[in-house]
Amino acid sequence: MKSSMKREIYKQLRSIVIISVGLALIPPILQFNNYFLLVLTYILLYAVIVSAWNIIGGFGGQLDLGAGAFTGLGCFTMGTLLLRWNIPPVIGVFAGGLIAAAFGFIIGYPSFRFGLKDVWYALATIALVVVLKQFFTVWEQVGGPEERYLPGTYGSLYYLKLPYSYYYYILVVALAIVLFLNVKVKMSKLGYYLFSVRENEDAAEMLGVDVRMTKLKGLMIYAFITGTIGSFFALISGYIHPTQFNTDISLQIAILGIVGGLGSIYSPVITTFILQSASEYLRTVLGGWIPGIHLIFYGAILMIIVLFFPEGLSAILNKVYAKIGLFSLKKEEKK
Amino acid sequence: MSLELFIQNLINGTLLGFVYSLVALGLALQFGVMDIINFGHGEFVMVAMYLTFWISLFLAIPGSATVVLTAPIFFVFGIIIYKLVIDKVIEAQPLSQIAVTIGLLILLRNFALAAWHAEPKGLQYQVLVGGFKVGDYVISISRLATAIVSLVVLIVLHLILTKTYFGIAIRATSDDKVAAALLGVNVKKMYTLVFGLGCAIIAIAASFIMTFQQVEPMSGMTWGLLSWVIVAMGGLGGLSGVLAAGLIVGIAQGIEITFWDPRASLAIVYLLFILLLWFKPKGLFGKR
Amino acid sequence: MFLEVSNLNVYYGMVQVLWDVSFKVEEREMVTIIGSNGAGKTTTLLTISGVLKPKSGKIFFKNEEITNLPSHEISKRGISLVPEGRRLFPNLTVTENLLMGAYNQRAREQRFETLKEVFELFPRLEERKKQVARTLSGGEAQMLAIARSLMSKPSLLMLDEPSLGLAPVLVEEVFEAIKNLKERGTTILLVEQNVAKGLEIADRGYILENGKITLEGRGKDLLKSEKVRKAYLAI
Amino acid sequence: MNFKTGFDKKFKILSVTFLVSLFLLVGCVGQPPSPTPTPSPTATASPSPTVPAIKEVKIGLIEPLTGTHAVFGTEAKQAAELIVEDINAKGGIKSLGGAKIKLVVGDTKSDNEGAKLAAEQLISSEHPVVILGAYISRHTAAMAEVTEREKVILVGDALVDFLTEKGYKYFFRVCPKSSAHGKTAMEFAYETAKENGVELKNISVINEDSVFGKYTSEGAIHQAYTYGVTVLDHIEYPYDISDASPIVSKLKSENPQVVVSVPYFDDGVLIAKTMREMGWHPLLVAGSGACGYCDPGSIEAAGAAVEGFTQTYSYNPMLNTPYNKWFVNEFKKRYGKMPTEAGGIIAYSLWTVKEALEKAGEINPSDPLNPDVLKQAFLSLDITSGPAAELYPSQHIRFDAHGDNEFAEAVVLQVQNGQPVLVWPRALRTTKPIFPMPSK
Repeated sequence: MKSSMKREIYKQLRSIVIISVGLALIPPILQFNNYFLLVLTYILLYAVIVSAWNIIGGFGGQLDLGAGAFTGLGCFTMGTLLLRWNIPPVIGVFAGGLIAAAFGFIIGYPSFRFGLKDVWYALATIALVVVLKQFFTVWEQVGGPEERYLPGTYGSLYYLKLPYSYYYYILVVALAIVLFLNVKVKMSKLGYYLFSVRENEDAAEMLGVDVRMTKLKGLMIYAFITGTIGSFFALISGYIHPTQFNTDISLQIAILGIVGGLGSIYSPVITTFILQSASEYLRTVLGGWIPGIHLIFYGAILMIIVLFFPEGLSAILNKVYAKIGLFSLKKEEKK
Repeated sequence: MSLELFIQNLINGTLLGFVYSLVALGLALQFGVMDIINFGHGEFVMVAMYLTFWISLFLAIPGSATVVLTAPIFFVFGIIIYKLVIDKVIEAQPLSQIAVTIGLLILLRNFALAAWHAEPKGLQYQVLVGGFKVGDYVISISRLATAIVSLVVLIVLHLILTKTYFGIAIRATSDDKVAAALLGVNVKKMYTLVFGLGCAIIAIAASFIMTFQQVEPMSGMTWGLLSWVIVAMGGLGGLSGVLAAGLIVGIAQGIEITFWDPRASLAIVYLLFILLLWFKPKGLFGKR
Repeated sequence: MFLEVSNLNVYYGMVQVLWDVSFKVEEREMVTIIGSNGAGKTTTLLTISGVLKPKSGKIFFKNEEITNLPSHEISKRGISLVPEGRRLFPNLTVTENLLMGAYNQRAREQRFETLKEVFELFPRLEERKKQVARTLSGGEAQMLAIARSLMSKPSLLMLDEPSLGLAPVLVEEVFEAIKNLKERGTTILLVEQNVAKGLEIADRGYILENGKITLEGRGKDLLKSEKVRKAYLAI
Repeated sequence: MNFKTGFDKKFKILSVTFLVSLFLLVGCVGQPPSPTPTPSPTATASPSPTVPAIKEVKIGLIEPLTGTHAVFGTEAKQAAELIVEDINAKGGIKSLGGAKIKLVVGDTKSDNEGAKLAAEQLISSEHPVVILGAYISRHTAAMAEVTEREKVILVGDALVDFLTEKGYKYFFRVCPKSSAHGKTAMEFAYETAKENGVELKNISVINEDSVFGKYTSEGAIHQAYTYGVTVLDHIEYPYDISDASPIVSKLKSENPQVVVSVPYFDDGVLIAKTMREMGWHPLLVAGSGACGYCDPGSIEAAGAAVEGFTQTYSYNPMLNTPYNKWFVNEFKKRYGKMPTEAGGIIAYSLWTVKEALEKAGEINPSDPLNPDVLKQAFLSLDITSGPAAELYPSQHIRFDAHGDNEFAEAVVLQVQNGQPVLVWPRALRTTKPIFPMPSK
């Protein structure tokens, strides 16, 4: 039993290494073109957050729309530490993660204590994003309407003001870590508990699962990662601003997670790559023609995927694979 | 802070509350009966506002009078949306419903942008101009009209739901759709009609919003989440809950702006909403 | 033929629940299907009333095939099911629940007369007609469920375990009511775990075991049969 | 065995995904960027020893075409297309042998990420020598980081003051700063009151809660202090506010003589209509910052409710010069409305860019599109005639060391009889401002 688990982890680890190496090879292939790097960096940023969302949303089935709140908190914690006390972002990003996790606890504890779920949990979390945004707009000592530009000269490691490729490779490592965390969680007791909560909360409760604690743990892991990685939004933009409490990010993350297929480890990430690059592609091709037309297509694509492939994009990918790789699969079976 | 201002803003908040409840009413009906989580509600309001604008412009009739046309048109619009989209996710899990309606939200918002451009569009007052004075206080006529319409719609809807066979069937379907189907209720047809009816109410609300607001492709953002908050606060099933919740939200905003910063007026409402969800998870007047 | 079910195979996902189930009900007859928990009794009734769709097999009602019709169409043709657990509309009043029973076009025109009849049959319900259904007691709720089905003027009334979870006194009362209905000429298909009671009042009976019909016969004969006595009556 | 199947499967899915993503990404630019410069006639920013014949100069326009701020970006794009067409019709850039301008457009999606993405995309695929945009200050700042690195001239149309104080090397701004708007609004209100024999003692300031609103209202408040006018209240509100009646009630209870208001856009109409509903308005609502009260759309929507309201503009559509008249007419003809702030700024900024390109051709004919040459050209500009000057309120454009226009000026329009008319500065006006506003 133990050894099979080890083998499974080893197997997954190899997949993750392959993914990371594959991702690491992309920039040289694209000759470090700044535009591609920036697009890829943003995609990776989303991929990491979606992958973190997967723990609470995919495994635990909680409709969390709070990603915008956690990214915002990450940005503001990191930025404020840097601006006020000149604490380098290397520390700041993790502080951001901690603050986000603490905030997740403050919100999650009563929410789960009072049995908030389904659409109500979703609404509460997205309302929080708006609350924080307005709160930081009013709180002029830290936020306010004025964007606060992060100090440091270009290329400074201390201020983490670096070419995109650095961010990109940091995020590749982050993605590998978060994917591995997904694997670990999925195979741990927490993972089983989360799955049982998703399937049937009452039944899980009866089987002795501490539903509240399980959800809370899932939420805090997710909040920590989102807060930490969310700081990169500020680092790349070069400023902190209340608009970084962005409900669009919340919706985007949830949609990518849902469309990717709940509970699977890799498909949300793959979906993020496909959909985000498709969206960027549509923007460049159609954006200058009629404003908004590319987003009409994007919205339609989302709807079509959900309507016709309810199990998510992973189902399509598997089908595509099955068609292409049918032969080789069969051969292996014969052996 | 003077007492007069406080009372005046109480009045303003109350009148605004009626508008809010009217906007949320369609959503409350749809969600209450069908359990469909429609995140595109605000965008429906936005499209209905555009419809009001264009009809009012082309026929040269006051915005509020376009109801006669917009409500039926939106009823049909609702049915089409139901058949094309909602019907396919009505049995699906909430996550899928949210994903598909967010897709719809993106689509509608940008369709409005592509088709009608980004400039805000508004209607001049033709009727219902100005306000009248009661002592030191001013009551806006157009808001008062909205409040009255809101009440009338609420009462009519209540009567439909309790006094007509169709209404009883709606409530029965909302209670137990399998049992209703076994008794001969065509549940899909019922859903179609309810969705259409909800959209018709949205159209009524939109035509009155147009008396004081302008419409632009992003207008839905203001109304979508707010409507959901009101529905959640009001609790399900009860329509009076929607009215009460709308009033609470409107008055809370009015008071907040009187005493503090308008920039945080929504934050206060949403905080109130979160606290309420914690301590009264079934909403203020929840039956279930 | 009034109701004829032939070779019904029903699945829940990948699991087969009914295996080649066939039986029939004649007009003005009362038929009971008995079987233990999980034998597939409820599934049978739900399939007839169109809530579940069979993988194969056919259902005929009054010589018309109704196999894949939606529930409301089947209800329109006069088949009424009192579902397991009653499934009343908890937020509707007793009267509204009853009126919902007469929803189909056929019954709707006469709904007020039927309502009067039903109140005569169940005077307890008339006393509580303004009450919301979720406040009723178990027995009253079962009465209401049956009464609601009667409102649809059914040609065929299907009852799914009407005695489940009721106190013995109430069970008597419910069966009394069923008998009463039968005497008035209603065709009844009853599904029961209470084997003795069920077979006693039935004209004919079927025994359903693990999704298969294993025995059929006249109610009284079945009651006497060795198998039934051993397996269900524990004698 | 099992292990291998799972592994293979995942690997295949992944490789398919990567291929798809790569394909899409590569498609974004059309072709992967190659290190060897293609011998195309289009201009590139890289200096080359031989003088290539420049046939086309690419100018980028990055504006919010979708999302919250789309209304401004859309008009900017319309104006830019019109002006570029006209420049090309008039023979292009003469000092560069009549090279034509090619406009390439990017969309910021009105969000923080989009602006930077659009800048990177436009620069890596189109190599424009000058970029105009992005209306919102933080988006402009995000873009400036890219343009500074790539040495592309950025001509901003965001008004917030500090953009030119950040030490950008290749940043220019033709339009006035936001504080100038606030200052102008206050000056106008004070002077007009004085003209009409009213001594202005107190005002209230309301603004939407963006950084633009903040700087503009601070400009007004600062000017009020220098006049010794009391500021009774300063209210900030979110631009997408659903109802203005509590705010108007608050103003009413304070009863200031003048309200200086910085609306975002549609909130202007909301406030005007609400004032009418509440049956109260001050002697003057001095709108500041470009849009909200005097735009054709607002007048259309608010009707009598905005009668007498004023508004500062970075662009003067009433300016009585031949080119401006042509521009306004042509714009009306093509797009069915009067050009406002967003379009006007882009119009004169584009003409300024054109003048700078002409200058660059004169300064260094062998390498006119070198960013440093262009920068020098911008700094040496002193435009007092020609289309650029004819479009600009002060009719004079000269850049200071920060990249701001030394002769930046905002004008004030007032709605009179349902038409916007110019009422400030005094030297330009043809109509007297109506003070106090007519009661409704």
